[in-house]
Amino acid sequence: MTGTSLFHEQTARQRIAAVVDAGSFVELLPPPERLTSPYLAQLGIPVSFDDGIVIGKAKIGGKKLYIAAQVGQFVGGAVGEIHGAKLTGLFKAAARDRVPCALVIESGGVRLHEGSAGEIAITETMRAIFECRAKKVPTIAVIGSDIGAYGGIGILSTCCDFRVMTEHGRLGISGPIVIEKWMGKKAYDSSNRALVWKTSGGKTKYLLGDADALVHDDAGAVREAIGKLLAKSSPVTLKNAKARQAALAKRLKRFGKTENPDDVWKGMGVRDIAAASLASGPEFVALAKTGRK
Amino acid sequence: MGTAEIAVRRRNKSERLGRVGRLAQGKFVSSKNVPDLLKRIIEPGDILCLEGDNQKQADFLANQLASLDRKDLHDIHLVMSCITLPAHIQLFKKGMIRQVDFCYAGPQGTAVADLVKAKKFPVGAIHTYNELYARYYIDLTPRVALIAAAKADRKGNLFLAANTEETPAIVEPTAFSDGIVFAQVNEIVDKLPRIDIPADQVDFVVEAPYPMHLQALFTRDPAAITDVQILMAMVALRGIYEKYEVQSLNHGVGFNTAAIELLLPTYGERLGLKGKICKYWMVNPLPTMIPAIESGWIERVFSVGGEVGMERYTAARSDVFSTGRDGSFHSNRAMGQLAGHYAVDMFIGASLQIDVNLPGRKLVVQLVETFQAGRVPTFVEELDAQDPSIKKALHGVAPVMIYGDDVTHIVTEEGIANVGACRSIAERQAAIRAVAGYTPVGLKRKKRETEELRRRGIVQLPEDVGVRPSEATRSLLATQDIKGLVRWSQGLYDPPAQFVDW
Amino acid sequence: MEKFAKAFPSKPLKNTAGKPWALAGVVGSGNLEVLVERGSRPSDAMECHIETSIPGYKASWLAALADFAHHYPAGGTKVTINDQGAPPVLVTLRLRQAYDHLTKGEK
Amino acid sequence: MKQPSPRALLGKLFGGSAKGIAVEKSLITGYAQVGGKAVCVIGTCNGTYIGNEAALVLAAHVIDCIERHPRTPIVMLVDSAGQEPNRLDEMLGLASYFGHLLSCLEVARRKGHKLITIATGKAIGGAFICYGMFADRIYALDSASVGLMPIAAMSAVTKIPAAVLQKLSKTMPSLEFGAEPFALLGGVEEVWPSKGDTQARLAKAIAAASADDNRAALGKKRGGRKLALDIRNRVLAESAK
Repeated sequence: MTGTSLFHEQTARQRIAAVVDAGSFVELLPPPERLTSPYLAQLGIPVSFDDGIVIGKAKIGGKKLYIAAQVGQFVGGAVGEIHGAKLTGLFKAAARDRVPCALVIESGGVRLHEGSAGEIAITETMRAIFECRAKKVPTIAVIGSDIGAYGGIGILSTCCDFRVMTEHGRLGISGPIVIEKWMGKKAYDSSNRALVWKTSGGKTKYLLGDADALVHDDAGAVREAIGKLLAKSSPVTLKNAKARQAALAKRLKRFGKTENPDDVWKGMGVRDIAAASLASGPEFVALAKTGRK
Repeated sequence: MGTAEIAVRRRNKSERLGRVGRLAQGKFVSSKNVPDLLKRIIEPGDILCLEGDNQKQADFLANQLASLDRKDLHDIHLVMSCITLPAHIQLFKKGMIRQVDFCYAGPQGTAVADLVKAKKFPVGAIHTYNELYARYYIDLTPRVALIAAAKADRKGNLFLAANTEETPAIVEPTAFSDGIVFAQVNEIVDKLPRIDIPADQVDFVVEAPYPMHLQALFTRDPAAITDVQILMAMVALRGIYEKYEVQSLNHGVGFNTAAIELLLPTYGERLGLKGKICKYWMVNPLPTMIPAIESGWIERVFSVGGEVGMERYTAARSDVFSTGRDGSFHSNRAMGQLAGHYAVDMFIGASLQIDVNLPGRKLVVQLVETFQAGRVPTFVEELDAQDPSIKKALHGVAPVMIYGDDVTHIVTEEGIANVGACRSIAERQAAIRAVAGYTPVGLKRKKRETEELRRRGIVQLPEDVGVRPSEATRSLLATQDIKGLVRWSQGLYDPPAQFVDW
Repeated sequence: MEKFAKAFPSKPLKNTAGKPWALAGVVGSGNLEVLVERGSRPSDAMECHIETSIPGYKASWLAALADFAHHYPAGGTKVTINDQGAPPVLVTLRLRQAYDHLTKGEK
Repeated sequence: MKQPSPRALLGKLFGGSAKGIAVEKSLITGYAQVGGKAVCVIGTCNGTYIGNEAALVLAAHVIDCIERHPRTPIVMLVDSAGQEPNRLDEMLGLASYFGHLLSCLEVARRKGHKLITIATGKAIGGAFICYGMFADRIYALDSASVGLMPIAAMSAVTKIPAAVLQKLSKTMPSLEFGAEPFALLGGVEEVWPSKGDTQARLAKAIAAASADDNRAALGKKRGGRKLALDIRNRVLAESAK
């Protein structure tokens, strides 16, 4: 009878609470520690007790995992020194304990107000992610918000074993406004939201194979997707790297000059663009599957 | 004497038409000849009506008019509903206007305020829509009316499509007193879907080089509805709609009322109110009403105008909406305003334009948050402008005046003040303070006074009407985004591009 | 930024067990976070610390917090708020949410 | 400071062996010698912008090195203004192309290739993140422009007056742009004088490189990034409880 809580509308804390087993979340460096950004304080910008990222231990279906969620409303979920150090520490703990780690992303990348500190922190986290992967400890990025995964965090998300997306999630490096400024409104009209989502949204990323799952905009669906991936990993091997090289080269050759995302969709086997556009995540997955047959 | 005067008007019209010469072929004018034609059919001292309300605008004709010089066009008495376009401002800047009678300044509010300051805005009066339309029949009858229609046929009959709006209210008084009616149309076709204005009442037609300006004014994206607005909507539903069993209503256009519409199939259903309230509506085809319509809440809707993207939906729901023989939506601003004033139990909205001396017992409910964006308090002791009527006209959301007396109830997130039941001005002020939250007005409230008003039911807090604020979350809405509305409509709603992110 | 602190008389918290802290809201445009912690002294006062990005509304803040302290037994708690321009109604709403989490556990 | 031509720079770094390095469309790939030992070289020059195509070219060379020259150190040269803002590249997954380049480098690292970066020109934004900052050890020439962005650009985006940022950068080197402040954060191991003997320094750097990420510790020691290491360690300690 009532509507549902949409994953993309939830706060970081609500997302974690809704995704993990009830009562299983133990926060690390919780708000009473008051680890707030000295940079923002100096600049006269409001600070937050968690510096825009909630980290901790939890369980999904009884299985242990480390989990982090970024707070997109707080400075765009951007990574500063403390935020980044919490994230690096969490992945390093995951590698040490051989416990899977999931990151619920909502970030535009580096927090400009903290300069290069956030940039370095992102690359330190990448190194920690690959520490996990060397030990076959699964790392999972969840991208399910309009803010999405951009800048350095967009790149970081592609370092994880798996990406779970919803149709609301966006994955990229440069945002539409930056690209519009660079290329002009004719090449990319950032106010054309349909084009923006077809360029960087979950559906296109799923079709191309950059998202491993496309699920309902709902914490239960995200939970289920993470649960399925906890026992899997995507090994970093020469064989896999070569296969990926070939796949990415093929993608570029095939679609490198394709202007309209709809044509990419058609090329990937989507027949009814209008229906696919309106479809929910799982409906889209089904449509894409029948199209490929 | 009387017959002589009428003969003068008729002769004058034929003189004007005579001056047109080859600028028109019968009724049809090519777009490049429009400026010259306007010069020949408009005379100094004319009452000139420019069609344009908050949705539909005869923008091509307005632009052509604004391209003229003062020597060609001056001493005009402009009558129009909404000053909406930059072209309208140009007419004043060029000094063409001797007097203006209008209703609302809308998006040009700041520009109008500047004109007022520069003493270039000679206001006759600010009207409600119906006052203005009524005066078109009596003392503000246009000599020339520049209007907008969707299509014309080869005879000059006009089809107005979904946005009938105020066209009939302008054409009839003009055509029946020897005025000139000049229509811009999006296209000229052999056969119209239906005739809304007979060719007999139309003097000139131009196929405009671009389609008329049409604002998607009433589309509210559910994604932008806040928890606070949902709380207010719950309070209003229980404390007003349910309490007074409101059957017919005139809904304002805002996120607050959109929240109410989206709560009907969820919260309203849970309260068992379906079939008991909200059956008849005077409101435009609001996309946020789709879930309530689809769940069978709404019997009938009459509208003053259409809404971009709702064409297929309204055509498919002809039991609920007015449709023509061609099967497409029909609206009428003048009749809608009348219905809205005489045929409903309640008006509710954030900014209400209300005729005084309402007939019978009506509820007039002001639905406002105590603070607007940027912490601007909604409640003020007194309006701070020199000319309150202009100030009120310019504001999208007029500040609530503590001394105002049209309103029966004020609903905020803090509760309901039944100001209509107050026995004195002092009591009324205390009631408003009680629901004015932490605004400067609200801070002046006295605990004992509020408690006394609560005891008498004049002030009701959320808990007094059975609303738990912790329940007020977006998950209560029937849908949380535009895409959800499309799904509710079974694909019949085509939202404008700026609302589409899929 | 404007910073101020004040303690408001409030009946002591009813249950003394349960979570040591609770947080509601996020710091973002037009929003705020409220951290409520147990173990503040004295037990018949709600101690409040506010940092807000919009100065000049101290009277509204104090009135909203005083009302809350009056309506709910929140004595012995410390309330710390990071605000980025939330309307007062949201202050009350978040306070209530954090208070509910603190006294009744998970939402 | 006038930048030397790509060829001149390669000559300075690799002497005569630089002839084994190709420069095409501002992308550098090849093999050379440092201190008499073979190295693989990838990189960018002319401050170019890079995209999907460039990432594939560099990744292909890393794969080639792993397959044909086991355990040969990989020297990464960085002179790129960043990723080119481009809708088509974004649509096809620019982040994935960059992520793939990083994965290839990780494969190399695990197979015993040492990874050394020299920021030679612009080392900015995504182009620095997508390979250069992934090295075992990162060095910068003193003429290089290293960092997130210059203060003027930061001011334009954040709307904070440049003067305020300038003043703060005196106590917060993270806000300052350049190789030296970046080194204070631990992001660069050592800044090399452009005029010095870079070949000898590079040989030493390769010999000394190890795969542990020492940057947070360096940042704390040098005082430019005082919080990162401690906070990371607190997460590690508290998660172990």
